[in-house]
Order: sequence, then C-alpha cells, then structure tokens
Amino acid sequence: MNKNIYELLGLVVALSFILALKGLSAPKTARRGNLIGAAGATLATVVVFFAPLGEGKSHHNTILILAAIAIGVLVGVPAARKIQMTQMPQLVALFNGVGGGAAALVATAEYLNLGTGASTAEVVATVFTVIVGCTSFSGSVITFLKLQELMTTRPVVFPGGRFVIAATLAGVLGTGGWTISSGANTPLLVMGGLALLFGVLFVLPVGGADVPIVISLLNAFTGLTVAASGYVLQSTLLIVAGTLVGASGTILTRKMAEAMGRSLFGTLFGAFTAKPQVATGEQEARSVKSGSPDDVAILLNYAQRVVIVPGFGLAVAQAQHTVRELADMLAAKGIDVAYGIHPVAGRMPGHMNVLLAEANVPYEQLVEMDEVNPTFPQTDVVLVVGANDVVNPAAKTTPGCPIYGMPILDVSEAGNVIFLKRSMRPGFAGIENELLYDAKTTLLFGDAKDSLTKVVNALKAL
Amino acid sequence: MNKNIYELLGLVVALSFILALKGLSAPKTARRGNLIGAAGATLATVVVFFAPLGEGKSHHNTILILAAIAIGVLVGVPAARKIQMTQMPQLVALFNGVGGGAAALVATAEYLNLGTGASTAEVVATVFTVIVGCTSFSGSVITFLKLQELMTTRPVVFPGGRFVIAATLAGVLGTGGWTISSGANTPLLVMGGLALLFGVLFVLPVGGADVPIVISLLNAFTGLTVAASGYVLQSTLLIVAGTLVGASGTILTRKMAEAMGRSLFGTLFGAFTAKPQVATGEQEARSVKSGSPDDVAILLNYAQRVVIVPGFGLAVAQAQHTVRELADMLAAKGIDVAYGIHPVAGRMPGHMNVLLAEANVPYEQLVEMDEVNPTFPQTDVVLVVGANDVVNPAAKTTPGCPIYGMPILDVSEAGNVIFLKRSMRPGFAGIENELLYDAKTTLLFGDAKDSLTKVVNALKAL
Amino acid sequence: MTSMAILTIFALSIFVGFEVVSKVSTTLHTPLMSGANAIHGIILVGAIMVADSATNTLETTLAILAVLLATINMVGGFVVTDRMLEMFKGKPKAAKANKDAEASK
Amino acid sequence: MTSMAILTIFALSIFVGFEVVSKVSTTLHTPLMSGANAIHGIILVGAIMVADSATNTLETTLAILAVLLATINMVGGFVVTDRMLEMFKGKPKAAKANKDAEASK
Ligand SMILES: NC(=O)c1ccc[n+]([C@@H]2O[C@H](COP(=O)([O-])OP(=O)(O)OC[C@H]3O[C@@H](n4cnc5c(N)ncnc54)[C@H](OP(=O)(O)O)[C@@H]3O)[C@@H](O)[C@H]2O)c1
Ligand SMILES: NC(=O)c1ccc[n+]([C@@H]2O[C@H](COP(=O)([O-])OP(=O)(O)OC[C@H]3O[C@@H](n4cnc5c(N)ncnc54)[C@H](OP(=O)(O)O)[C@@H]3O)[C@@H](O)[C@H]2O)c1
Repeated sequence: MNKNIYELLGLVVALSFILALKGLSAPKTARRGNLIGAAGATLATVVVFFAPLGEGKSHHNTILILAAIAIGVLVGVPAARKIQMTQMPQLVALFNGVGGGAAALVATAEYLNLGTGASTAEVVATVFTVIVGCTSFSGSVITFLKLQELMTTRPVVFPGGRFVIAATLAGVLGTGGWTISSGANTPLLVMGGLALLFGVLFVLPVGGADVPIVISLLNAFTGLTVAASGYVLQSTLLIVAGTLVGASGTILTRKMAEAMGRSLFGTLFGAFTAKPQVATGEQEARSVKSGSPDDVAILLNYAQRVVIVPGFGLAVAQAQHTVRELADMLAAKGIDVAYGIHPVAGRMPGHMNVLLAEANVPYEQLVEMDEVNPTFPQTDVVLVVGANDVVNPAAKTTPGCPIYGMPILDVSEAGNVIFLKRSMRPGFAGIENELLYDAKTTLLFGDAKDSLTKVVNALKAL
Repeated sequence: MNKNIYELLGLVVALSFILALKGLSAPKTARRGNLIGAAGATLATVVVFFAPLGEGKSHHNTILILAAIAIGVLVGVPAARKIQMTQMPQLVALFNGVGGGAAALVATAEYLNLGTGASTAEVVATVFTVIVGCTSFSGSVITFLKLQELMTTRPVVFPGGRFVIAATLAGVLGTGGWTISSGANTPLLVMGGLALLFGVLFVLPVGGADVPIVISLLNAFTGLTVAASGYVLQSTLLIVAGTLVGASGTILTRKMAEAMGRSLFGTLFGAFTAKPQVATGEQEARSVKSGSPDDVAILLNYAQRVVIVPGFGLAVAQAQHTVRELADMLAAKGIDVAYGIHPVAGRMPGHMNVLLAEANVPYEQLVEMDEVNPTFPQTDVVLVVGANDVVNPAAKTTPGCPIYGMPILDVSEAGNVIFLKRSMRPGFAGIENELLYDAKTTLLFGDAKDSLTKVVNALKAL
Repeated sequence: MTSMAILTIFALSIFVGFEVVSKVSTTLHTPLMSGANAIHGIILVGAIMVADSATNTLETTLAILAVLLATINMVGGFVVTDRMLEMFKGKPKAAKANKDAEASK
Repeated sequence: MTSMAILTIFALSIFVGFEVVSKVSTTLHTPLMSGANAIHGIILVGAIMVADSATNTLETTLAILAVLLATINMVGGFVVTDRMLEMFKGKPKAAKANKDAEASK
C-alpha cells in the first residue's frame, strides 16, 4: 500500500476515535459513537496488514497473527456477550488489564528487536510503557478479584505496608534507571516483575467504594502506554489514540470521584496513607428485630408514603420485576411510592436506573439521592431491597471507615426501615451497618425476589 | 536561539491561544483568557526576532520592522481605547480586515521571495491566502462603512448584480488557476485585485441585521489564511493558531446566526440570491400621533405595568442613567417596571445588558425577549427608547424585507406604545416601521436623554 | 516525523481528549470508560506491527501474545460497551414519556 | 515536518477549535469574536519572518506594510477585547445580588 494512503487512513482512524469519544459523552449519540470507534478500529486492523515496509523487509508471521486474532475474538466476544449485567464492571477491569499487558509486551518485543539501535528517548518510552503496562495489568487483575468477590472487598492493609509499597516503587524506578543507562535486557525484566508487584500492592489497600475510580485511572494510564508505544513504533495513530484515552480518562476519573463524593488524592495515595483498619462493630451477637412477610405487608398497607431503596442485591436476585409489582399494588391502594436512587448503588454508575428502566418502572418514580433525602422525614416506610452501603450511617459517623464521606440516603429519618437481605453479612465495602440494629428497623431475611413475592401475596391476602 | 527552544516556545504560544479561546467562552474566565492570549502573542513577537536562521543567512530590516510595530501600536492602542462602545463592532471589523490584508501581503512577499523555488502546494496555499485575505480585507472595509453609517445599511442590490458577482468569482478562480500553473507574478496581482472587488460585491447585498454574522465569518476566513501562511512559512504556530480561529470562528458564526434567528446559508449566499429590494412603505406622508412630555408622563402615571424597550438610540444618547431615574420613580409609585431586552438590540450582542448594568439597573428588572413577550398583553405602556428594528412587525409580516424572520418584541400587544426618537427615520436595517403609524402609538420626538429628562420633570410636577 | 511535530500532536490530543468528554453526564460514566478502554485496544495495531517484523522466537512469542491480549481488549471492549448502551436505550423514551405526562398535567 | 504531521496537526486543531468554544454563552459572542480576531493577528510573526529575509525593495515594502497591519490587528484586538470584558465585569455581581435577593425571599 502506498505510504501516503496508509498514513491517511491512520489519520481517519484517529479522527474516528475522537468522534467515538464525543458520541459516547451524550446519551443520544452514545451507541453510534461506540460503533464509529469499532469501525475505525476494524479499519486500522485490516490496513496494518498492508503496511508499506522498508526496503528489503517482508511481512512475517501473518498466519500466527491471524490465528491469535481469531482466538482473541473467540474469547472476547462471548465473554462480553454472556456476562451478567451485575458483573460488567469486573469485565471492563479485566479488558483494561489485558490491554495494559499487551502494551507492555509490545514495548518489550520492540525493545528486543531494536537491540542496541534504540535511542535514549525510545528506551525511556519503553521503560514507561513496561512499568505502567505491568502495573495496570496486575492492578486490574486485583480489581477484578475484588469485584468478583474472589477476595475480600475490604481494603487490605498490613502493618508496615506503606514501606513495602514505597520500597517496591523505588525498586521499579531504580531498575528503570538501570535499564535506561545500560540498555540491557535483564534490568527490564526485573523492572517488569517489580511493576507487576507494585500494581498488586497499589490496588490492595483500595476500599470497595473506590474500585471503579481505580479502574478508570488504570484505564487512563493504559492509554498513555499506548501513546508511548506509538512513539517507539512511530505510529501517529497510536500516539493520538493513546493520548486521547489518557486525557479523557483522567477527566473521567476526576468526575467519577466527584460524583461519588470521594477524594481522588485519597484514593490514589490510599496505599501510602492507609492504616491497619479499626475493627468496626464489636462482633458480639447483638439482637435484631426480624419480621415475617405478613408483618412487612401490614406495615406497608397502612403507610401513606413508601420509598423503595434498591441496591446491588436487587440486581443479583433479578428482583426488579417483582419490586415493580409490589410498587404498583401499593400505588393502587393510593399509597405514594417512589424509588430512591443512590448514584453508586449497584456495581456501576447508573446501574439501578438501567435495571429499573428494564422493568418498565415509570421514570417519574425514580428519584435521585439529592431530591429524595429531604422527603424521608415525611416517609412512613423505607423498603431497602438488597442495598446496604448506600444507606449505612457509618459514612457519616465513622471517620476512617472505607466509605467515610460518601453521601448516603438518610433512611433512618423515616418512620420504619425494612431490610430485605439474606443474612447479617455486610455490603460491598465490608463494614457493619448499625442501622440493622436500630429500633425502627425490621429485617426480612431471604433472597430479595422470594421475599418480595411473599410480601406481595401477603398484601393480596390482607 | 537554539532551534528546539525556539520551536518549543512556539508550541507554548499555540497552547496559550487554546487557553485564551477556552477562557473567552465563559464569563468568569473571559478577561483572564484574553490576557493569556495577549501574553502568548507578545512572547511570540519577541521570540521571532531571535529565530534561528539557516546557514549563511542573517536578520534583515530589524529597524524597519521595529518601527512598523511601533507605529502599529501607536495606531491600534488609542483606537481601541478611545472608541465609543457604540462603535466597537466596526472597529472589530476593521481590525479583522487589516489582519486579512496582512496575511495576503505576507503570502505575496513570500511568493516573490521563493520565486521559482516554490512547490505547487506552496503556490496553492499562497493563492488561497491572497484570495481570502483580499476578500476579507475589502469585505471588512465595507462592513465598517455600513456600521459607521458612512454608507447605507440597507442591502445594496443592483439589477443583474448576481451575474457580476458570479463573473468576478469566476475571474478570481481563473486567475488563481493561472497563477498555480504559471507560477508568474502578474496573474497573482490580477487575482488579488479581483478578490478585493469580490469582497466588496459579497458584502454589499448583506442587510444591516446580518452584518455581525458577516464580520464573524470573515474573521474565521482570515484565521484560515493565517494557517495557510503558516504552511508556506513552515510555522507550526501559525498553522495551529490560524486553524483554531478558523474552526472556532465557524462555530461562532453559526451560533450567532442561530441567536439572531437568521439562516447562515441565506446570509452567505445573499449575494447570489438577493433581489432588488421591494420599496417598503409608500413614502407618502402619513399622519402620526405625536405627544408632549406631559402626555407621556400622564400615560405612565396611570399605568399598572410598564415595559421599557431600550435600543441603539439609548446608547447613542447615553440615556441609560436617565432611563433608570424614570424607572425608579415609576417603581416608587408602585408601578411594575421591567426592561425588555432583545438579543440584537444595539450594535453588538449583549450591548444593552452591558449599558444597563453600567447604570446599575438591578439585574432582575432585565427580562430577555422570550420571557417578556408573553407579558405584553398585560402591559399598559411600552416605552421604546431609541429602538426600532427590534420592535418592527415587518419582521413577521413582510417576507423579503432584510429583517424578515428575526424574532421581535411584540410590543403592539400592549395597551399603549410610546416611541422616543428624533425623527421618522428608520432604524439600522433601513425599513419603515408600520408601528409608528399605529393608533395606539404616541411619538415623542427628540434626543432620548432630553426627552426622558422632560418626562421625569413632568412626572414630578404631577 | 520530527519530535516537535510529535509533541504538538501530543499536546493537541490532550486538549481534544479533555474537551470532548468534559460534558459527559453521570449515567454515561461507565459506558464512556468502557468505550475508552476499547479504544486503547488499538495497541493491537502496534502488536501486529511488532509481530510482523519479529525475527526470533522470543520476540515472536511476546508479540503474538500481545496480539491475543490486545484483540480481547479491543473486541470485547466494543461489544460490552454496545451491550451496556443497549440497556440505556430504554431511558430516553421513559424520559420523554415523563415529559409528555408533565405536559398533559 | 512531514505533510502527514501537518495534516494531523491541522485536523486536531480543528477539533480543539470546535470544542473549545462550543459552550459559549450568547453574551460573550462579541468578545469571543474580537479575541479570536486578535489571535489571528499572530500573522505578525509571519510578517516579521518574511521581512526578516526580504532582500529587495518590493518584498521589503510589502512585508513591512504587513507588519504594520498585523500589529494593528493584534494589539488593537486584544485591547478592545479587554475593554469590552471590563464592562461585563459588573454583571456577575448583579447576578449574584439577584440570587441573594431571591434567597432572602
Ligand atoms: N455503582 C458503582 O459505580 C459502584 C461500583 C463499584 C463498587 N460500588 C460499591 O458498591 C456498593 C453499592 O452499595 P449497595 O448498597 O448497592 O450494595 P451493597 O452495599 O454491596 O449491599 C448489597 C446488599 O445486598 C444483599 N444481597 C446480596 N444478594 C442478595 C439477594 N440475592 N437477595 C437479597 N439481598 C441480597 C447483601 O446482603 P446479604 O449478603 O446479607 O444478602 C448486601 O447487604 C457501594 O459500596 C459502592 O461504593 C459501586
Ligand atoms: N446587537 C447586535 O449584535 C447587532 C449588530 C449589528 C447590527 N445590529 C442591528 O441593529 C439593529 C438594532 O435594533 P435597534 O432597535 O436596537 O436599533 P435601530 O433599529 O437601529 O433603531 C435605533 C433607533 O434609535 C433612534 N435614535 C438614534 N439616536 C437617537 C438619540 N440620540 N435619541 C433618540 N433616539 C435615537 C433612531 O431613530 P432616529 O434617527 O429617528 O432618532 C432609530 O430609530 C437591528 O437591525 C440589528 O439587527 C445588531
């Protein structure tokens, strides 16, 4: 392929990515934006096979490459298709991680290929890519494990942890400097290993609530590694695309942190400042008030205003349709019903809106946190369906706990609070919820969908 | 100066222009944005004197250049300082025109300098710059003359005009092609002359209301010529800065046209589509109802709601303080007083808001067009102070007139309309205002400030 | 390409990246992150370039592994983003219904 | 600089220019136009470069005239924009007063 045409197509792809990001930031154009990006990426992948080569060079490994792509598609597409909505965040984290890993591998392979022919600037770019790519890879794996609840979602902090982290970081930078000055292979390898370790240590102390922020941050960093690889490979497309993702990812991370009321700085440097956690709650068996579906039905029947607070458990139990049935019954009895939506309820921003929209819940019944909070004092019953952290008063009362500072739904101001959950286990952030022991709280144990069905039947029988 | 540093400083200046434009688009940061841009431009001007030159080249004409800059400052700064607010738009037009002229001159000089050494792409860029620069120059001069009212503000259309324009354009393009194919000097000169003529012909048919849109458009075009010069001179700074202005200017032009309810297409191709104007109004002496200051004072005194519509004449008469005095007196009598602000009242967008804010009119009394229009049926008296086009019903009733389609303030819905103006002369767009002859209209002739003072005195005497 | 050109392109891309997402609404945070994530899967192009010129087994292995990972990132990323946005499509309708309801009040 | 680099820079600058002003409010149309107008006065740099390398009288004359015009454009543009914005500064205060007034209602 003619070199000019090849480069021009690269520019077209780069512009398609700009349009993709632009499209993705407005609801109307989001889906189209994503498709534009996918089209651009496809074009780029096809075109690169016809890249003009220098004098006397030829294409290698074409069959192997095509096979790897085929396997990648066979792995990636079904994973993306079959995953349940509740597990999407961890999948995004994983995709991000493999991207970072790919960038680190590309940089390493090119480093070996260039050998002593690499300029200092190229070695610096390689070192950057390998460090950040490896960190992003291992860090993303840890966020995946946390979100998939294959490991604890609580901040993991061990005594002296911050010194270990600082030492690892120093090791990474030291070997990085060594690589740059020597141009040898061994230091690069050691550096990569240390960077993988650093990624793990960096994400371990991050509490559950901050996980999406960290994913977004690692995503931005991976973008920068792609830009750095583009510099080494002299590809304008990679430079532009990587920088775009780096810049937009940075902004997005800041916006997410703002939306969740978290400090970005605190999240980033949590690893260095986190202290071994104070045990919250005394773990003694305290008494709670648990009720039967009939008790709940009666409470609801004589209420004038009911607010339903859906959470992650509702998504897990797929109870959105049953919740709607209950709400419709109450509304038919003339009871004022609303859904109180916390911005980080569920496992991704906007999760609850989506699930409830799927169940055809009328949009005007969905009330955002800031609007619903002032109405709790006039609310008779709050029905908390599979939510926990988003109503946990510890966010206000317990400095140092992982969700401290996050705005919550003030359900304790209402007359009665009913929790539908399966056990006394804490929520995602792993902290006790004092509200469960409160005098005005009634617990109805069991899977949210089952419990709701029973309540509906009890209401019918009244 | 080291070449890398030189180029780096150029990039810094380019980025400062981005920040400047970004700052200028938000009220809080606008002034700082402008200062950032000025600082960047100053830096660039200083640095270019230390530009690294090719082997065996030396700096020429430094004294002459410095002298020219000094004269430019001595002309530009006082003009910008001393100009009255009412005349600012034409000054901006003029500044834009000289910029376009400068770009055309730069391109011509470089063309002569390169001689036969110029590549085709460079000649094409030169031709583009000279054509657009010359068009922008002469076009801006015509808008200046129109706004300064040194010539008629009505669309100037002569029979067969569109053919003359099309022929001129064809001539411009023809000589352009000739220049590119021959690389000679004469065709460039002829082309420049024809482009100057084209600029004049292009702007003549534009009606008064569309003048700000045309200024904005020429401004965007001048930006593009700067980018093209940057290509010829191999200056990244000029390319970036020029393109920025070209792109943002295009968006701005579209937004301005939208805000004024004008079709951009109609404005642009007005030259080709405009027909010789239908004489509006029969010019026969029709009777109008004129009143004394006492009549006006009585009307106002017994009103319950008064809307004041300020226009360009208020700015000319500097009557904003007197108008405020009157409004305060009426308010003290318990009369409901508001100012109805049309978006293009005055001679630049936002003109009235500024003038009234200067007179400390409380912000809540300023009501935008869309909000004030529904209130006219409940309004007893509308006091039109030096406004005309913005209340002219011809915008709704007379297709083909220069302001047709512009949204207006529907003052005819109110009980009484009082016009304060000096004569029966029409407003900026040069069209008769039927409302002046309406039965519910009273005219109080004289300078707006004098008339208002008299009305205030009459009110006191009541 | 000169390093000055690269620097300029880099700086301009940063601005574009900043500006283009600066108006995103909270509900779109997740899809936007996921879409951006898919875009950096374009490292696939880099992986193919490296694999294409790899001459020994080590380089080839690393590069082919990179192709595999990058493909997963890119393809999976775009598909999962599309799935998320598919679920969102119900909302604007609901919002409209809401408006209509208000209008008819 | 390669023509590819120039094209890329050009395309990115267009996006930046579009995005950066896409949120401008109506009241700022005039100052923004005037500020953008001042920015293209940077052609002064081009004029100086040409004058600097001009060798015969014709070129010198044209270039020096260009320097003069460009200076007027640039300096005058920034000064007049500043003057406009100076007048605007009263407004936010007024708006604030308005808000306070409303709050105290
Ligand atoms: N939205 C986001 O962007 C995002 C992203 C990542 C993390 N997060 C974090 O996720 C948390 C969200 O808070 P949340 O209140 O929605 O959820 P949560 O705090 O994780 O609480 C979920 C509750 O649902 C219950 N549950 C689980 N499965 C259930 C089932 N089948 N039936 C009934 N109950 C069930 C659990 O208790 P049992 O086990 O006792 O049943 C648990 O108490 C916050 O910490 C937030 O920071 C949010
Ligand atoms: N705002 C913008 O962005 C902008 C920019 C360019 C053009 N324009 C155009 O300008 C026009 C603005 O409309 P407008 O209604 O504000 O103004 P206008 O239509 O130009 O009318 C101004 C009126 O004020 C009167 N007047 C002038 N000096 C006066 C004085 N000293 N005392 C009393 N009256 C005086 C004039 O009548 P006498 O001569 O009889 O006194 C004239 O009828 C529109 O056509 C608009 O499209 C607006």
